[in-house]
Amino acid sequence: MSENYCNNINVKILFFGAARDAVGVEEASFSTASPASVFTVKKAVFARYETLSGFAKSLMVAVNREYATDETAIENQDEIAFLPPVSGG
Amino acid sequence: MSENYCNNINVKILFFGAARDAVGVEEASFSTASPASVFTVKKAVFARYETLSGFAKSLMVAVNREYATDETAIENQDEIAFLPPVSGG
Amino acid sequence: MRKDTDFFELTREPLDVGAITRRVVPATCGATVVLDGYVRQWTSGKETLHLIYEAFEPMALAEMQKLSVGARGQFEIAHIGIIHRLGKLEIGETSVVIAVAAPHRKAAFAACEWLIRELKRSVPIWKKEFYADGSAWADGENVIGAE
Amino acid sequence: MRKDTDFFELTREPLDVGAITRRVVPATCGATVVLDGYVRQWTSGKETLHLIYEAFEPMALAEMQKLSVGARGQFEIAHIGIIHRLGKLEIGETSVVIAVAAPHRKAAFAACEWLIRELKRSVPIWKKEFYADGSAWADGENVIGAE
Repeated sequence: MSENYCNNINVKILFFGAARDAVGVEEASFSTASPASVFTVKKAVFARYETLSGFAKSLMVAVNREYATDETAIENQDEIAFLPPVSGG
Repeated sequence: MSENYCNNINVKILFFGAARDAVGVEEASFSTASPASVFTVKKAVFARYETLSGFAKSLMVAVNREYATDETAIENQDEIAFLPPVSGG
Repeated sequence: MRKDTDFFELTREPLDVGAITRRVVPATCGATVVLDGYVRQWTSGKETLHLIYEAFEPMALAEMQKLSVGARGQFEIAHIGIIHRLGKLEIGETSVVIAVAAPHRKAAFAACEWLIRELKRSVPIWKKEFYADGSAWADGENVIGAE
Repeated sequence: MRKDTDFFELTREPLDVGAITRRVVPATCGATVVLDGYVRQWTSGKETLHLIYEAFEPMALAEMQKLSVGARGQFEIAHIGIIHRLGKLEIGETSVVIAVAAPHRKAAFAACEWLIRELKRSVPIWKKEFYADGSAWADGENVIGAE
């Protein structure tokens, strides 16, 4: 069955503001086995970018432009944004 | 003594907004014996301008550009303004 | 209590809200709250064609300044600007601008709201409304039931 | 819940507060409350030379629209306009304008105050401050102790 062949999900990762400056890139991609959650991605991202460690407590995550929690499930082609505390206004 | 000769006070009366339209003049003058209060002037003005009777309850009075009460004493040369309910803004 | 940077004016010229807002900006404040009052076309289903505002001008300016003293006594604000337009105003034109700058925006909101309420209660300015079928001086906000 | 007359924009051009304010004016409302946020020169004794704002643009616009739904759920308001500027801003330039028109000004004040507070909490926009001796991304208002 195709479901069995395609159980890997690929997501796009975006970094903004201070988080982008810390990792040095605006965008990255990440692959993992399904099922996966925001927590799966966070763990991998923090492991890949040590310079992001200072943001461990303050980063918010949006999945497909909606605020998400660690438990939010992610699917193939999702866009996961790492957002430092906002400071508009 | 001059005080005894000059115990008459002359005041200037101003009308605004709907009150001015009701009396038909912007300005009037009034003389009365001293001592006198805002109440003295109001009584005389309402007697002189019958068209003002609708404003008996709503008119405010300012003496020399300060809100005053019926009891406020008036002096020679005072400027007494008759103010309908304000509606700025 | 009054700051030299405050301003209280009556004018017969159109009001530029943006420019007025900017006049109350001090270098240590990050926000201004502005009340922009204007001539509304429809009130309780009746159409206004235009308005005329008149004032007891010297007293109106003095009362505006008194309001600023009252506002400073209650709220931590940096600058206040109040300008009311007089004369004939067309629909949609700005009649009054109250701009308040403060280090903390909460005080700016509270002061601006207090100032417009008090202006409508105490500053000797009158509005005459012109309709298709006549004209009338507006009732004040002291009237029971008015906002 | 969203009205067609509402607007939510991000722009790299200077903001004209007066013109923006006027865009939310319906014919049945008599007042607009406007929050004009701008680049302040001094913050806690430190001088800012200029700022750069950046946003996660599609999400920021979506969050602004969500705020309007939240505001309409709580306050009786007619129109809402929110525009945030992005890119490099000089001292004194307007960074954000929130304009709210309502039949009753009390709701306009309350909604405008709520909208700026929530915008600072949830809309993905970031401010980088440039000083004589360096630069830093601003802490958000979620930080304990911030207004």
